[in-house]
Amino acid sequence: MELATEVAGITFKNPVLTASGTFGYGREAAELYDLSLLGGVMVKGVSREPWSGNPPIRIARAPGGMLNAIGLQNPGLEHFLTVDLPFLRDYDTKVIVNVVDHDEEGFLAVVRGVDGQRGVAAIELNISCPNVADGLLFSQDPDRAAGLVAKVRQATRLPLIVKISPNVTDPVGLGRACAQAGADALSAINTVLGMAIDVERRRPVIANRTGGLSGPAVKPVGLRIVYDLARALDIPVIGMGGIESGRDALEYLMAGARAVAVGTAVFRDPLAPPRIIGELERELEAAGFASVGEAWAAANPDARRRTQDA
Amino acid sequence: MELATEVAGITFKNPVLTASGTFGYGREAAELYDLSLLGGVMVKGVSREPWSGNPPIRIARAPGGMLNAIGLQNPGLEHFLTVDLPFLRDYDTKVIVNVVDHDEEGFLAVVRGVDGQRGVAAIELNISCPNVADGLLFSQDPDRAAGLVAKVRQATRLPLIVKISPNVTDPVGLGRACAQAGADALSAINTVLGMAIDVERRRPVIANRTGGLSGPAVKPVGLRIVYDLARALDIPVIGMGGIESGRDALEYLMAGARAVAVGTAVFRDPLAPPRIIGELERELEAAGFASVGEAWAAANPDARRRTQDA
Amino acid sequence: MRPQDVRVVERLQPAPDCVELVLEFPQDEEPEPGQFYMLSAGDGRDTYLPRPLSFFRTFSPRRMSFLFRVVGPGTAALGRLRPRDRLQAMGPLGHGFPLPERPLRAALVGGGVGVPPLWSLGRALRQRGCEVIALIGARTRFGLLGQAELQGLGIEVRTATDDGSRGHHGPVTDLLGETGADAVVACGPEPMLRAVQAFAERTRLQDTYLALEAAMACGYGVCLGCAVERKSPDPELGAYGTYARVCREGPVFRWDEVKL
Amino acid sequence: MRPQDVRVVERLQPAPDCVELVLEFPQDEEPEPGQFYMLSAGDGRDTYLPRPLSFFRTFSPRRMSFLFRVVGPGTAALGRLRPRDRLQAMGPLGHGFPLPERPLRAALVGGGVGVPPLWSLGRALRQRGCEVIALIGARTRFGLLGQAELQGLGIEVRTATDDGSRGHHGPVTDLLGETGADAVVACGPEPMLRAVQAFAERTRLQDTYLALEAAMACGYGVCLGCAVERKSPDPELGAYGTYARVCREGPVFRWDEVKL
Ligand SMILES: Cc1cc2nc3c(=O)[nH]c(=O)nc-3n(C[C@H](O)[C@H](O)[C@H](O)COP(=O)(O)OP(=O)(O)OC[C@H]3O[C@@H](n4cnc5c(N)ncnc54)[C@H](O)[C@@H]3O)c2cc1C
Ligand SMILES: Cc1cc2nc3c(=O)[nH]c(=O)nc-3n(C[C@H](O)[C@H](O)[C@H](O)COP(=O)(O)OP(=O)(O)OC[C@H]3O[C@@H](n4cnc5c(N)ncnc54)[C@H](O)[C@@H]3O)c2cc1C
Ligand SMILES: Cc1cc2nc3c(=O)[nH]c(=O)nc-3n(C[C@H](O)[C@H](O)[C@H](O)COP(=O)(O)O)c2cc1C
Ligand SMILES: Cc1cc2nc3c(=O)[nH]c(=O)nc-3n(C[C@H](O)[C@H](O)[C@H](O)COP(=O)(O)O)c2cc1C
Ligand code: FES
Ligand code: FES
Repeated sequence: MELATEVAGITFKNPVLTASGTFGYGREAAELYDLSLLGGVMVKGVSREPWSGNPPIRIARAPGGMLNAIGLQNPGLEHFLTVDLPFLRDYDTKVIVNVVDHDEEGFLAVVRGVDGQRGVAAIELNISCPNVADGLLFSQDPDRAAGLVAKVRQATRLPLIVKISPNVTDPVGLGRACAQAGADALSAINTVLGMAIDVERRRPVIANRTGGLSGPAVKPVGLRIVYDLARALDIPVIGMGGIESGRDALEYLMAGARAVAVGTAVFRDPLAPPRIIGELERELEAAGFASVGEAWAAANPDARRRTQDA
Repeated sequence: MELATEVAGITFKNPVLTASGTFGYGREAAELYDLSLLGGVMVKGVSREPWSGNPPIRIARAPGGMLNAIGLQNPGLEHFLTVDLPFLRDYDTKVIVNVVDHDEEGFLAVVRGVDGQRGVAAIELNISCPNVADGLLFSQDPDRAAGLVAKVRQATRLPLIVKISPNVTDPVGLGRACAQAGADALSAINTVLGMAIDVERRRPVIANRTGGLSGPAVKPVGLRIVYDLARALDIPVIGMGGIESGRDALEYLMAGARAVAVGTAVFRDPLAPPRIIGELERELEAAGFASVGEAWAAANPDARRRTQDA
Repeated sequence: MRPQDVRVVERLQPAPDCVELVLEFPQDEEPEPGQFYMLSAGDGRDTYLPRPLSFFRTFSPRRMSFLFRVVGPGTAALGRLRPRDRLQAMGPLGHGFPLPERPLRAALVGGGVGVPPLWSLGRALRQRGCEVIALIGARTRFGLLGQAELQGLGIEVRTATDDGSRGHHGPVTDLLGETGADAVVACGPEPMLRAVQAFAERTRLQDTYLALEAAMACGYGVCLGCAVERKSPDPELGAYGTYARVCREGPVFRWDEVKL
Repeated sequence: MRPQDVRVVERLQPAPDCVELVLEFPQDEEPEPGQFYMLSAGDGRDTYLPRPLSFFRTFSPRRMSFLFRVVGPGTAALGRLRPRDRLQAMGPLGHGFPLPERPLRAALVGGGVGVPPLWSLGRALRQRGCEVIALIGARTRFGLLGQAELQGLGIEVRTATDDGSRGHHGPVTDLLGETGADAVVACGPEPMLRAVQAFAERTRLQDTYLALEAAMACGYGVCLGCAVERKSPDPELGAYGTYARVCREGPVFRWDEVKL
């Protein structure tokens, strides 16, 4: 079974990545298994300066998933470059740096800092975090998003992935604007804005009030957006949202994702990413596919037609 | 326990309604229990002419819920007025007519037809159905929504409820535009756009490709939107999305809903609406509330402050 | 039709991927042949909706069984149930088979797990003095279900398999011609039902009935999820008449009522 | 720390709303007092995430118990488990209590279901020749947990209840002053921990440790959900140092490390 897949010029040994923010910088999972098994690692969002994140409570249960409002607590660019990246460099896997900040200047500073560093395979621009005050700023307006992407495009030669928010009227329009501004790939989806109410304390469970919904509950939303993006746009999509089995991963590939990422599932099963790689191999075979490329967009004829792969 | 609640000048004996499209016109549920138990009934969408709905498959399972793309199959205005409304009139409950059509003319024709009919308590404008080609037309642009609402406002004296889509960047902006154009209340949420992939058939499960996600999976999304609407706007909100217990109903009331509607839960438990009324009474008491009014927005201090009820 | 809390009393496994659950109902049940129940099992990841299943055998007024193939999360959850487990059942639902006024010669055609509704129908027909012959088809001989149970009612059973491992080598509908039946009743996968429909069209055998399946959310008529296209819609209803509800107007339709 | 498949061997109900589950692990486990496990039970409506629970008693290298109060869907699902049921357990996780070099006099303060980590700690302290006294508090006498189990270790137990129905009438922390302890270890609801913190501040009893709780998603450090504010953050870390992870840097903190 050929598991390798290419996204934005990067060849992943298999299409299973870990999603940003549910894997830290890999240190904890490395206590459990060899990170070199993974197709890739999307690290927790990195900002120019260290960020404290939101006050607790940051987590709430939800039907078929969870809500979080971590608020992008992270040690900042310098710590990432001196401590976290060197740790990940030792593994034979593709490291994608999730970049976040409050404004263009911040984004650009992180991108410039990461550019040219050994062991960085690509940048993922997180313009879709619902849990910081200005997190959705760039997502809500395709022009602003495109403006940021264009500037970042000039600041680096690294492959550029833009993470798409599901909390917008027109994710395809947003993706198109990013593609035209120079994005090499898209990732979708970030979390879905939600809330939980604590009846006893008479307030939202989460201190930040709203949080981002993730886990199986959002899988249909992720599949829909990946399908629509793959159908309408020429750049590849990394799919995520509720993947917890090889079957889920296959559904995303068939919807039009070139690779997938596993997020919330690692909380329930820390071994989910390597398990899913094995399951995916069996699911591909059972479904009659000889490679990840064959499964790609198999349920999305418009996408296949457009790329003339079909 | 005082269960009565007022929305847009209508007094509901209790805050539990049935949601549109999961209850038909009441005939089937009436075989199981007395519809007079219900606070209200929101009927299946009614269009000017009869509609066929979408071809099958219309339904797919989803984690913590389901997807549907019924496509608003309905017998049309005349049948509703001559067959369905007379049936519902015999019950002591408030009948809210969910109105849908392709364009302003259609909407207005249904509204005019319903206006002045005995036994109609209010109109709910369904501008948020994701399962018909132009279903989200009016939701995607607050100005268009406001234009429609203003015209409908002139065509009827019935209380006017507008149903809000979760598939937009800014549900509050949409709600505000509708309020300013004359809506008396809002209902939220309609279903969340999603998709399921059928691995064996190599295509989306649903013939219409995408469908609307409903059930517990969307409860956090519904709570978030109801909270935000109640916080920002002066008109009342009827909350829905994933309610299947008295506890869920109470969470919606505390988030800022004046009443709630039960949808998908009736597929799993046809007796859910009357059961939830009983459960809600006990939950209110356990949480220390003496009435639905006291529970209203108890977790949403901004909403209470604004209305000076607090 | 009512929702009720039922108990598993026995679990059989007639084929590797098939389960027969015997359930005990709190009250006497009198479903008609062809009716079905919505069964809920757990609120696991993909089992929020209940699943429609035809009842198979009735053992006493409060005991009946359901026979199903495990094909996905719903049937898997039901298949994991063990004696003494409880679950919700809503029913009986839908319209069953019309029973004949006078004795006749009936052929029952069952494909795969299409056999459950035929057992109770076969019994009712036998009680009315009908001659009944059952044609059972499957991919391989391991998939042939309900043979012994039908024979126990005094019904002659003929079999067909796609791979020829038992009985006729080919579709079970090939056997229809030889039965000389005055009435045909079929339940099974769509291609089989289409073949039966074509047979009725060719032979003009009006008394041909099909028990359909469809993806269902509610099972009792409120969701409009279970649409099947009508062959000759009521013009009074306009476009609304395009589709019938399998759960309410069906699941049993006369061959010329629906487009498959 | 590793995920594993464990089996329920016994289920006890020490109080109406409390359950003690004895679990059998596939391999020898050697958790330190104060460490915890993430337990998953089912994928029902609100139990997608596993729940953190301190281990309570250890019976053999592969058998230990968990004692918890049923407060929501996660603990309810765990409470429904019966002998022979299986579940996932991930652990042992976090940093436990530091054990003293030399024998000393320790007071263990447990509020409500805060008692589990104190049992194994009490045993370890006794094995090291410490004098141990346990102060157990609850709302009413029915909520007093673990008394017999602690006494079984040769530990003197004093009790306090909010309603005065047993022992001291008032918060259990009122009893701290009389113990003359060199070290205090506390686990329980936040107001109780705050009172212990205040006691340590007042008496300058540096060897005061608190076992914290927090809403957790992962339990092993990757989600950053379990934030607790640090009292004196490492200036090197900048704003990133504002919060510590209860699951990784904790759940046990010295009294002066965290803001409650
Ligand atoms: C009136 C009636 C009577 C019936 N009687 C019987 C009976 O007696 N015995 C019996 O064995 N069966 C019977 N069935 C069929 C039975 O209801 C289905 O097999 C069952 O509902 C399947 O549920 P599942 O969760 O196990 O499988 P699902 O996976 O839900 O369904 C199986 C197929 O549906 C598709 N599918 C649906 N939703 C999704 C999704 N979200 N993602 C991916 N694929 C999806 C796929 O093609 C899949 O292979 C009956 C059906 C009806 C309508
Ligand atoms: C390290 C550690 C060790 C622990 N050890 C023990 C132990 O030994 N014994 C023990 O009994 N407990 C222990 N706990 C606490 C235990 O983990 C919680 O009681 C448990 O997680 C609650 O889960 P639940 O689903 O039953 O209740 P939940 O309902 O999830 O949580 C209870 C409370 O959380 C709030 N809440 C969270 N999410 C929501 C939501 N979405 N909607 C509404 N309200 C919400 C509410 O205030 C609710 O009353 C420990 C916790 C930690 C961190
Ligand atoms: C606790 C948590 C933290 C997250 N942090 C980030 C982040 O730092 N950057 C980012 O782009 N996405 C972040 N996400 C979003 C995930 O990467 C992913 O897009 C989303 O959770 C959907 O996938 P899932 O359902 O598999 O978790 C976070 C998600 C969770 C649950
Ligand atoms: C099968 C189905 C049909 C629906 N039809 C309509 C409709 O005709 N008009 C409408 O406004 N909403 C319709 N809805 C949306 C529901 O009224 C409700 O807003 C939504 O399902 C969320 O609530 P729930 O999670 O309780 O189902 C439909 C929902 C379902 C599941
Ligand atoms: S299944 Fe709901 S109408 Fe038939
Ligand atoms: S619970 Fe995830 S980091 Fe602590």
